[in-house]
Amino acid sequence: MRSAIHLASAALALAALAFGAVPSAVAADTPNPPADAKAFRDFFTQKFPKVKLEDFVNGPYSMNEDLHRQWEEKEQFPPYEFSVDMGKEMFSKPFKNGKSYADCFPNQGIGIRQNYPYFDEKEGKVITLELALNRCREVNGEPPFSFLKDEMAALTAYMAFTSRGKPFDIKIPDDPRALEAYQNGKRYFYTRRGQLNFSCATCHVQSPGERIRAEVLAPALGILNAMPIYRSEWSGMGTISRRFTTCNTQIRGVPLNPQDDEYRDLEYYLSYVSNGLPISGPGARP
Amino acid sequence: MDRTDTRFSAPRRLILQGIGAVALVGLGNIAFVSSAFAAANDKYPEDAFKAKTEADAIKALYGKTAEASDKVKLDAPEIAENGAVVPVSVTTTLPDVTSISFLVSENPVVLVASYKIPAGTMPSIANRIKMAKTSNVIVVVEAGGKVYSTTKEVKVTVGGCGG
Amino acid sequence: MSIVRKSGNRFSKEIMLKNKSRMLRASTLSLALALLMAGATPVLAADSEVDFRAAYAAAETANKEAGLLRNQWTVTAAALAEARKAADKGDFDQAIASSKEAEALAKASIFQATSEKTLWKELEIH
Amino acid sequence: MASTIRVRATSNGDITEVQALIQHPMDSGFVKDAKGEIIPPHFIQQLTFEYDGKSVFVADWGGGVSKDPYVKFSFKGGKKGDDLKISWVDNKGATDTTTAKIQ
Repeated sequence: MRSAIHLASAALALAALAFGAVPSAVAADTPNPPADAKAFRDFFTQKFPKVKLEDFVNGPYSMNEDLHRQWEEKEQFPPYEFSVDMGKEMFSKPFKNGKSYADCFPNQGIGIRQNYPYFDEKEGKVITLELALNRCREVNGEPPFSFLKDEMAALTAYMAFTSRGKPFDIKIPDDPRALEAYQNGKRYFYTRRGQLNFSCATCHVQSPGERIRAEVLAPALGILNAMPIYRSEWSGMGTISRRFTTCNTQIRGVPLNPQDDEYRDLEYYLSYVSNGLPISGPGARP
Repeated sequence: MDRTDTRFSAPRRLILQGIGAVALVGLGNIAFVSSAFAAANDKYPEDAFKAKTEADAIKALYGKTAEASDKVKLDAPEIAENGAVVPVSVTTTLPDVTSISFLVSENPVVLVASYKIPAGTMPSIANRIKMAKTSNVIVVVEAGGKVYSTTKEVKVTVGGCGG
Repeated sequence: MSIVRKSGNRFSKEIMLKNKSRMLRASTLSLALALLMAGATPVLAADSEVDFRAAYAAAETANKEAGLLRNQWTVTAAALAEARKAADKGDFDQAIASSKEAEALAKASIFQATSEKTLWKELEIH
Repeated sequence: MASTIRVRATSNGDITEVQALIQHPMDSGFVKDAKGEIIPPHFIQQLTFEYDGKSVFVADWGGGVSKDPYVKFSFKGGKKGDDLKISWVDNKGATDTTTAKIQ
């Protein structure tokens, strides 16, 4: 344990000092999602005027020319092809009880990814695509998959593929619990955590386009549109759950369980503020 | 990627050649199964894939040393997005190309890929290779009985902010 | 002023240096001092197992509280494991030191969670 | 199980461009798994493409080729509707073969 105690608290103290108060406008107390979404989009379009709005979904590849060329090279025959085919095959194979995923989703699960996550007013919580898929399995007497990769990545890859080009269309119903879930997701997004004391915003709002060692940071606008992703780093597929939990670990924060409320709300917030941007999943990433 | 010596502990092999405890025996060099679809002279270049330096690999492949040539165009990134998947491609205007090979000087096994180009096939290849760390990527072209090469450094570092 | 950190992460330096220009708030200053104080608890010289048990228990409770705040650090768990390993080998000096470290890290993560309840707004896009 | 070989072969009349993506771990034998044990070498050693009974391209690969390997090349000849035969063998002796139609 090389990191001595003064090190940790010193780093923390200095981080707190450095983030001195910015004379920011008084944030309205009741959250105003439409205004947030507009401010969110304007922040990134003004920060990167040369990037077309729909290109933000390409993450680091919209930030760096050398990376963009490597991406185009991979997109000719992308490594996630196998995952999409596997997902398509799983969609066509019925469960033991004869039903299949198509029976659990509107429009047989085709071309609907852009509507997820949605707020379920009966349950009073956010339902993500990954959660809905595992619930569909459990309702039909099948064991749930890991939320992180392999089968779950294949299913979400296929569903995303069938929605390519459709703009994110996340709704916040007139229900105080929905507003609270949205606000909870926003709070998580901006809250600094882990010994490195980073929040999602530290990297994806303050420093998109900059490098963190070898990787160029993606802008937060449209950051979920390409999910699930085949990352060279993982040399395999990963879902939104895998990305959230590995991000936590990288900044030395203990990740929560995949699909815990915080992550569901975070996905709700991030998808909502990217409304209007096209689904581009599944994606390839460094 | 951690690098250690390979130990010969692989599961039972189809055909085991009586090979001494060569350090890199882990490369699984079973006697190449001469099955129908492999033409006679397309034998897998075992020794070249055991070479420790690019000079040895090139000698094992072509029996000659390579001379630099600007007629061999190597397209590789400045900074690899990730060492596991580095898209590199080559094209050349040299006539009568018979073979093209890709080498990475800092990889544990320097030779990465070697292609045989029969007559009528264009001397231009794209592929995705692994790089252990920042290194020179060398592409070698055998044309008209002579061997040419070009080199480009590709930077590779670990991503993410730290475990 | 170079930022001392476990991994020489040039990226965080850029952020810190880029933000230094921002105006400090008096409340942030007092908060920083309080924090440094908490980190400097003297290391007891006693090396008996009893002291280790006490130190380890304190670290675990603090880390559990951080868990309730949904904000544990991976390094806390690592320090606890280190302490357990040292204790198993009978090296109670090291075991106590690692337990103390784990406790301080846990406390820092608790402090982070509580202070972030208000600080998160600073980065919010308006 | 679907073939491990995905091929796109397109002819523009006199030249056929071929792209192949193959599902294979391509373990080099130099990487450790989560438990710290070395993952034994397991990679495609030779990949051949045959058109009209003749070999048009032969790839000899080592462990340094990326997982789910990709290769692109082109050759003179080949018409729409003709067959292109692709097969590989790996260091464990496993093989797979497929035949693709030139588009």
